[in-house]
Amino acid sequence: MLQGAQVCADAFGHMTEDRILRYTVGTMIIEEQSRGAAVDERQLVTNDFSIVAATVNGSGSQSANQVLIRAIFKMGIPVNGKNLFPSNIAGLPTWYTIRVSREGYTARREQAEVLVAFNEQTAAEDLASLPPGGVCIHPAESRLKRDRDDVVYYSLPVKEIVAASGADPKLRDKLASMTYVGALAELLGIDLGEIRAALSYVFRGKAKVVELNWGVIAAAAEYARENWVKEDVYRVERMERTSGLVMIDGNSAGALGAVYGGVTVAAWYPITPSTSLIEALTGYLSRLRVDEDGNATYAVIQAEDEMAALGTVVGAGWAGARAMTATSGPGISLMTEFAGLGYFAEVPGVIWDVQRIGPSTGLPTRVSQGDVLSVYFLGHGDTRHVVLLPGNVAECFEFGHVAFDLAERLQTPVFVLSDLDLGMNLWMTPPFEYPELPMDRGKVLSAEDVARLGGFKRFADPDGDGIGYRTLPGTDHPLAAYFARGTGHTEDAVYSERPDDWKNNLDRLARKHETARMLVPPPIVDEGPDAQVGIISYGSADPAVVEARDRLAKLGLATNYLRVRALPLEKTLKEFVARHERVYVVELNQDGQMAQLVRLEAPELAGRVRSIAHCDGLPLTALFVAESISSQEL
Amino acid sequence: MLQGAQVCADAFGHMTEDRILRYTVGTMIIEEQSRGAAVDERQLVTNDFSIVAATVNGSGSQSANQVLIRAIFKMGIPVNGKNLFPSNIAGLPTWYTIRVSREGYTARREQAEVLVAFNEQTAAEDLASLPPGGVCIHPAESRLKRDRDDVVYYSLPVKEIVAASGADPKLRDKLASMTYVGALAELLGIDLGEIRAALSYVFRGKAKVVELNWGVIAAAAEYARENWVKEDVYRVERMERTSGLVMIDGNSAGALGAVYGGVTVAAWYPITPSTSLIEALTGYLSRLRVDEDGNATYAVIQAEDEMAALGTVVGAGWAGARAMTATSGPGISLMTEFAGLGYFAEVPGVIWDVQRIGPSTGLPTRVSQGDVLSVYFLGHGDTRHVVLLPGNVAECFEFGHVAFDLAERLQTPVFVLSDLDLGMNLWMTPPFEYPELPMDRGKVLSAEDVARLGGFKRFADPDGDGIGYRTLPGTDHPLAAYFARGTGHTEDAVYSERPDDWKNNLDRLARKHETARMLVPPPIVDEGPDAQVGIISYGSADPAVVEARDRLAKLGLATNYLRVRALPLEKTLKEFVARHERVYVVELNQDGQMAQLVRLEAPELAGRVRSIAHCDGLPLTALFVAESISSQEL
Amino acid sequence: MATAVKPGSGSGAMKVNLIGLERNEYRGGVSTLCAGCGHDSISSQIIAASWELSLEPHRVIKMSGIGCSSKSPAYFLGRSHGFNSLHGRMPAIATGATLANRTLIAIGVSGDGDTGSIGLGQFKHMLRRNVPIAYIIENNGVYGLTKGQFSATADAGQKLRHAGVNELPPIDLCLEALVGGCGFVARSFAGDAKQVRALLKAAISYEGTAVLDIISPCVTFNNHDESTKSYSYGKEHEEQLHDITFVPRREEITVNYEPGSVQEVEMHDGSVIQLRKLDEEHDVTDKLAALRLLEEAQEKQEFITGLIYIDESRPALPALQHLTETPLAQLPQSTLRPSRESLAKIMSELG
Amino acid sequence: MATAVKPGSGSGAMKVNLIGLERNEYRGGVSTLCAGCGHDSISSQIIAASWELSLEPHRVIKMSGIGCSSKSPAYFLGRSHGFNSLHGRMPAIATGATLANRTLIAIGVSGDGDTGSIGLGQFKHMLRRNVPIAYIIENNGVYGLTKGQFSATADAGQKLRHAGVNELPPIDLCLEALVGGCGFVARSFAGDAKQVRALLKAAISYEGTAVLDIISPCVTFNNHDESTKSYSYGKEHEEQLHDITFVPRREEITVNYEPGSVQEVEMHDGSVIQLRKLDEEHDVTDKLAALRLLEEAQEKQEFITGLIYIDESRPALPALQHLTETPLAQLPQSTLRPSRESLAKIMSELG
Ligand SMILES: Cc1ncc(C[n+]2csc(CCOP(=O)(O)OP(=O)(O)O)c2C)c(N)n1
Ligand SMILES: Cc1ncc(C[n+]2csc(CCOP(=O)(O)OP(=O)(O)O)c2C)c(N)n1
Ligand code: SF4
Ligand code: SF4
Ligand SMILES: [Mg+2]
Ligand SMILES: [Mg+2]
Repeated sequence: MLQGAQVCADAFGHMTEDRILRYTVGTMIIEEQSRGAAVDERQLVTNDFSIVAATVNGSGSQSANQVLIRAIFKMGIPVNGKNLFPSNIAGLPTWYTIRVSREGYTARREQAEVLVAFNEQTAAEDLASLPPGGVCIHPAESRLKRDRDDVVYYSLPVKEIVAASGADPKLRDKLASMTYVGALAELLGIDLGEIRAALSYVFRGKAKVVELNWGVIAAAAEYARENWVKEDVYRVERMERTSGLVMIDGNSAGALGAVYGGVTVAAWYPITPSTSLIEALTGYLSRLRVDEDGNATYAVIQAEDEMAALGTVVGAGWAGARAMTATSGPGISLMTEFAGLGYFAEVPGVIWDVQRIGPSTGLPTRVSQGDVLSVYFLGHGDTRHVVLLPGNVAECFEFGHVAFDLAERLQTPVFVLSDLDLGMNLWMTPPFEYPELPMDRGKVLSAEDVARLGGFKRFADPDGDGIGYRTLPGTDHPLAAYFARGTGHTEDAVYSERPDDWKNNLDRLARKHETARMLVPPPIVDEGPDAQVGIISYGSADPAVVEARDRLAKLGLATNYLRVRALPLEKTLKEFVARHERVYVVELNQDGQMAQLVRLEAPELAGRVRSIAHCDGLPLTALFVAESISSQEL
Repeated sequence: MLQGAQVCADAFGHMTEDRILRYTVGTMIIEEQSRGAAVDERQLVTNDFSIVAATVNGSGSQSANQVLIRAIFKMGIPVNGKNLFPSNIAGLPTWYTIRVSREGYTARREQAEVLVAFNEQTAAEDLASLPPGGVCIHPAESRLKRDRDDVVYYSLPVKEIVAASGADPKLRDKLASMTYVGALAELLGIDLGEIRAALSYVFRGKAKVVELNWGVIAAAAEYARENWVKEDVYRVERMERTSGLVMIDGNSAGALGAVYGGVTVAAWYPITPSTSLIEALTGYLSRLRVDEDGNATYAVIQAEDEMAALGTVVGAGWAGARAMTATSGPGISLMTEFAGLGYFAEVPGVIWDVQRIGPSTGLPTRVSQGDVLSVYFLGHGDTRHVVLLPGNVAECFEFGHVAFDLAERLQTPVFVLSDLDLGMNLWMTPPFEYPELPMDRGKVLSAEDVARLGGFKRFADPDGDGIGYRTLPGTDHPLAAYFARGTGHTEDAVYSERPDDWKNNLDRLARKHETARMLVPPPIVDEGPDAQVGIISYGSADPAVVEARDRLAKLGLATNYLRVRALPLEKTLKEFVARHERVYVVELNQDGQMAQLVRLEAPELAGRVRSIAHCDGLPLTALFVAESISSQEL
Repeated sequence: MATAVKPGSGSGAMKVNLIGLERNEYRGGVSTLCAGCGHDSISSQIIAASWELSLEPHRVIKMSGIGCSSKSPAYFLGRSHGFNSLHGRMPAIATGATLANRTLIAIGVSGDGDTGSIGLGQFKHMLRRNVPIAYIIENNGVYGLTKGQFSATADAGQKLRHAGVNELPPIDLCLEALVGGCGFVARSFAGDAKQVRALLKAAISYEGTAVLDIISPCVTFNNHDESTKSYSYGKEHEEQLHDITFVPRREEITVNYEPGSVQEVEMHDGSVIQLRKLDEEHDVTDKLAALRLLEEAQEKQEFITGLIYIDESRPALPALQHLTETPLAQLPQSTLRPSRESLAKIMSELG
Repeated sequence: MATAVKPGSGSGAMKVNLIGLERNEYRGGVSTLCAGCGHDSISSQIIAASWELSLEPHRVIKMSGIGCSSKSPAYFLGRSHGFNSLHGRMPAIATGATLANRTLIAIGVSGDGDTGSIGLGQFKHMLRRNVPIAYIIENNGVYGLTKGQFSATADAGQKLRHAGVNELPPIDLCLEALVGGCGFVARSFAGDAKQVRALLKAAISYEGTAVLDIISPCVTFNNHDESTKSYSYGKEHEEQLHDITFVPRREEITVNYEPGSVQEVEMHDGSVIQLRKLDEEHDVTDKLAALRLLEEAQEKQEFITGLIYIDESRPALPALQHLTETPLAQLPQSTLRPSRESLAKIMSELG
């Protein structure tokens, strides 16, 4: 079953082709044009275009964008927002893109048709990147040169409108963004009622703020209504394709998952783009997990660094808590030693890696799936971890709680690899499903168990699954205690340098890895009868693949698709590779990291595996994926 | 050309078969027997057996073992010592094995024939592991049960002999070990003159100590001469096969290499088994690199941890020093973040990883080649490092200086992966060759260069090899400075979030990785005309492979051999794989890490690659390698 | 001492403590440290103190980093859970464990390298959080396990066989603790069993982080007479601030000193620390005085032992976090997983 | 001030310093920090101080960790080499760089999170080694770049919008420096340009590690009036210990205070720090007094600024390491690679 964002595309049926892919053979450049622009200037484009709001960060445009996206969403039109923001606090360019897609596609597109050119600094470049027939809304006071004549311009007297609102001059900068909300609503046909509702939603409980902003929005709408003549082709129209859905970002979803997974200890160190996961977690916990006496049934600790964060998780996991942390690349690097300890001392814990682009500090606000290899092998010596790969916000929630079950069942750190796109952007999703299974607390012996068994061997393998039984500190039986350590040990957890003890232990850990293979969420496969070509992908690359498959189908290339949802890889994947002549592994990094793991998993078939990897800080587009495959297949 | 230890085997010509490999089909167990013991109790075994001295650590047996090994070496007989010691300071079992091999083999053997049972604690088990016909020398005061009747026992009145020396009671424990030196010399025919010379060598400049010890050795030898009847078959006999060779451990060799490579800054944190590398370095530097005024032309800094150690190296490398550190697994894990910074900010530096067994703290005094994957991919994001893999002590020296040339040429951290066996044990080697090439300081612009060029772009690629030009802090020109950073940047080293800047930079780094492929030491290939089967190995696994190939040849299986000496892998390797139906990658770790990299390097041929990986803390044996291959081939 | 006599059957009476355990039952595995190592004496005192305090072994967790010192938790309290973690990282483990189960009694053993070098950052931040733990530093001025390098507490100018001369000033971990906001700072000497034991009992009974820096000679690498971390130096130079007695809550104070000659500190659980003054006047509740004491001792190279500072006003971490009384690790699913309705509500808010 | 007038050609005379550079030539890139951020004021003062000291830009290295503060080296001294390194790890970079080239003048900029949280261990060990650097902490009590979490210097009980209430006591980085053996400890306020500049000049001229903790308001996340790290609080509460003037070596002392009213500290290079006493008596060479001062200020929540402690007796790291005068990075191969004969000798010893 396909989930989350994908569900939308499915529910909306097949896309109708309204784009022309034109290949310039030789250079392999694909140009994409609106049929509207290319074929007939007057033909309307409904519910299938993108808006980009180019603003300055720290200027309050976030609320404006939230209002817009929510209003469109509430009109029943599938929508996705992507925020391209700088790694600084205020004053630098930010682009917020809203994709409106009646087909339910949520991937990034190369171009947006409607530009809100509210950032003087980047306006010229932003204008240049509009497609022919595109729209440029700019403040009247802008010095932007209208040097393209294939674009429709609308000028908005932002300062005037804001001044007319009578707002405190200090607030005027923040209000300026609301003018484009009103203007766009008018221009594109976004229901002002929904705008108003969305405004109340965004500024929940702040009636005064709502009123003030509403005044500006309404005035801007009125200005547009009275002064602009619609010369462009873009519009929205109410649909019924979002009903029952909700919108949420992956970090909040993951946090909610952790809450319903019964997290008790979270230790973390701030780092973009994972910070909002813990901030959401703290918010939900304080709302949902305070007992009758006002005491917390959880602890969230801001550690002094990521080493301490994971160390706290390991300590808490050892002592029986469901413990987690969230971080991003640099933090993962710092966690390396503790990850190895958790693995070898067999302590449960959950580590979210909301990936940003690296190597090194890289770009804190740009996306990548670049930590796959480093996380899978995190730690010196022979270490391999269990890694979950949510592909949408519903899975962020689901894996948010499942990760704890796996960690406690397998007695090992479980990593969840999300990324900035999935984690920090707003996605449509069916409401999350309440976990139906009880929590799996794994093989924990109580004092009574120990008494009954007359003792236990912590690192033995009585069940043949590589997993021993553990006790928790505090278990009241003279034989309950064992000594946890990162050094070589016997089944009894006693230090040992004997070759056989070492080998037995590592062989058991290898068996445990095999057990993990069976327990982790299996891939999701979508196969048709005719396809010769397979696509493998994962995580936030999914929307681009889903859309690209439709495009390729239109071009006559049927494809099958396997979405990996966890490491270690397993036999479904191997069989999928075996069934296809050529398999494309699509991912958002430089080195084709998942392609490497697929090759390692199926060495006899490694020759069939082709890597489509791209990474420049932006989410993948369907166009790129489709072109990369079709150029090899068609 | 094969180097180092291998040279010995070559120089000594082909081995004459005097072992019987007997396969118990079904269980695949190989038994190995001395022909002497199996065929004729009286037939002497000359220069082809092993001695194991089982003692208690901290008891001073190290000097005794040094004396023995050196005396045999000076008799012209190839020899290798391996110390199996516990991770504690005193009081636990230690086994020192001396392999005497007229063929020049230096790999570990499963069994030693001559046991010095000087550790009461382990004596019974040690005795049990002797082959039939083996020898057991034990103190007269030992309570060891002589419960095997296929072993020759000799009893030595250790306490008496030591007491008779008249030594200070405090020193008696230390002297006890010398009794087995004397006794063994007498029993096996080790020249007492060479023993005495070796003693003076080991206790250089301490005439009194030499005398005291010599008294004990001589007394023990006399005791043996007068009281023992030789009933065993093992003996040594002078040869001419070590002349011109020297003995050294890999850590000292690496340190010497660094000294002759012009190291100026070394920062480190103590960790077994890398500590002795830095201690040797400090020793050599203080001897060779102090200027006329008594000032140091180097700095060695004991850092507070491994992060600081590598950070200091990165800082020093940035400022133009040849900087290095040495560590082992846990330290490597802690260096992850700085490794990524060095890679991405393109700062030269050399990192020795003297590998011990992991995951986690693992066993500090046991060997492994388990850090191959983690070091190659060290760092989050898309990071791949240059890694050198010395296979013998001569290469430890050579790579010790070459690593700096590569690091400065490639402007990147270069890792050297040695291990405990190579690093801490004594190996025969031809004397090291003085570096003939001048140091390669890489692309560094002087103030004059900058003036002539009218500026420069730090991260441009004018030469197409992916390597830009750098300046050093302190360069006296207004345009000389640039701003180093771990964040995304333009060619001018200015912070940039632009997708094209990111992509260009990463693509250039990929080109640089290709350049590295051409520059690193190529594999060493030994190929014959008939072999269908290839073997790939590296590092300290080499001696076992060399010996195993001879064994396999005797059994009728010709093999070709490629010894990898660096990552990234390159085309020689790919071609080697292509030329063979089956390729066995032999290594000392759990997960077959090099086999994985070989598969990734040649995905079309990945099906041919078979992994022979074993890891229990002990060095590989030829028997294991030969058996693993022959069981699949014969 | 809180002991009772267990009716022996034949071979004589065995002493048991208030919870009926013999001293033996607080033993651990056989030590693999060098004969005479200071760390082993401290282990003995931990055994003694735990027995005398009648600690329930299953409630104790013993934690450590890496080093000879950090091995020692394997050698005491064999019936307690233990974690020999990573070099310098025990504070994080302790933080997590005591949050997961606030009823546990945490005993940490670290070395001077473990705490003062690689672990200094975690040490300071543990103090800041007031993690509930008796944090024992077995301070020998060297790295024992890696064979004799200088640690951060080695004296400036000191010589060691392999390591040469130490050019750097020592870090005073008590001073660091004090400045770091620690409410229990003490120093002792492994050769002074009685004082070590009394301080251990007080430290274990303290609610937040109690730092106990014990000079613990390394007989193999740093026990020559000139070393301030040697037995001989310690024996000759130790200056006790006071004669210390720890009286557990459940006991009556039996030794009564003449008025004015003793400072009594009552702890949160009703236990009392009695400090009988020796030469110097030192008020253990005066932070500035403690600072001065340590700073001056450092300058004059004096070896002062005893309780240096105590303050019980700061709540320990579980209280700071407003944790519920039941250990988090023991909360049932019904508490941990909010209701189905709550999720529905959140979902509807998002729709 | 060490300035001269450059013969202008037309548009008027431009001031140049002793090495003939205009102030402009000490500028860096355009700041991307928030308008009004305290860090930008400090950058301006670094520019001014460097110009006034006539620093040769090519000899300066500017280093930082990660944070808003750590970005700022890009905004001053554009003609100097810089390294924006890793979060909390600038000390290691500085250690390596100053060993590689002992003639470089190192200026480090860090944040309170960078130094006090993740970097505390490296910070303390840098002090211990006395790495030659002017180490500036731009202290705003929050994590600016990650948007407003508490740092380790945030006041206990402080409230922030997202982060809630801080329950932990602040780390006083001056106190940490002092206890850590630092020989130059000063505190200032970004709003007090004159004092910042004078202290910067002294810090840059100091031979070892000079710690300058500057309260530098974060206008976006921590500038409300109740915050002790805000402009308003700083302006109202700043208590200067003295009026400080830095007189570079090459200049004559011009301002002469009446005897007794001023403490003069001569630095190793002949520069002089003049401290004109204000209300309180504070002897900047008295470590115990400095300790007391800081400890009391912390207790009373006083905001004391100025030079707190200075001691020039400890040699800086390159001297401790007995380094040769020529920068290691500039030694020729003939020095770096010992002779062929020396290797032959070693080899023969091993044979
Ligand atoms: C990350 C890491 N670095 C280095 C080591 C090696 N190591 C083990 S113990 C030790 C020093 C221990 O010194 P100390 O804490 O003083 O303990 P002691 O042995 O003196 O009791 C070191 C450096 C390690 N285990 N892990
Ligand atoms: C290893 C690592 N962890 C976390 C981060 C994220 N991070 C960037 S800046 C920062 C805090 C900066 O705070 P501070 O040093 O006080 O500087 P300010 O921004 O307040 O000037 C953090 C946590 C990082 N870059 N690297
Ligand atoms: S080396 Fe030193 S610290 Fe380690 S066990 Fe021996 S005496 Fe103790
Ligand atoms: S967020 Fe704060 S610290 Fe960062 S630039 Fe803005 S004002 Fe300065
Ligand atoms: Mg120590
Ligand atoms: Mg800050």
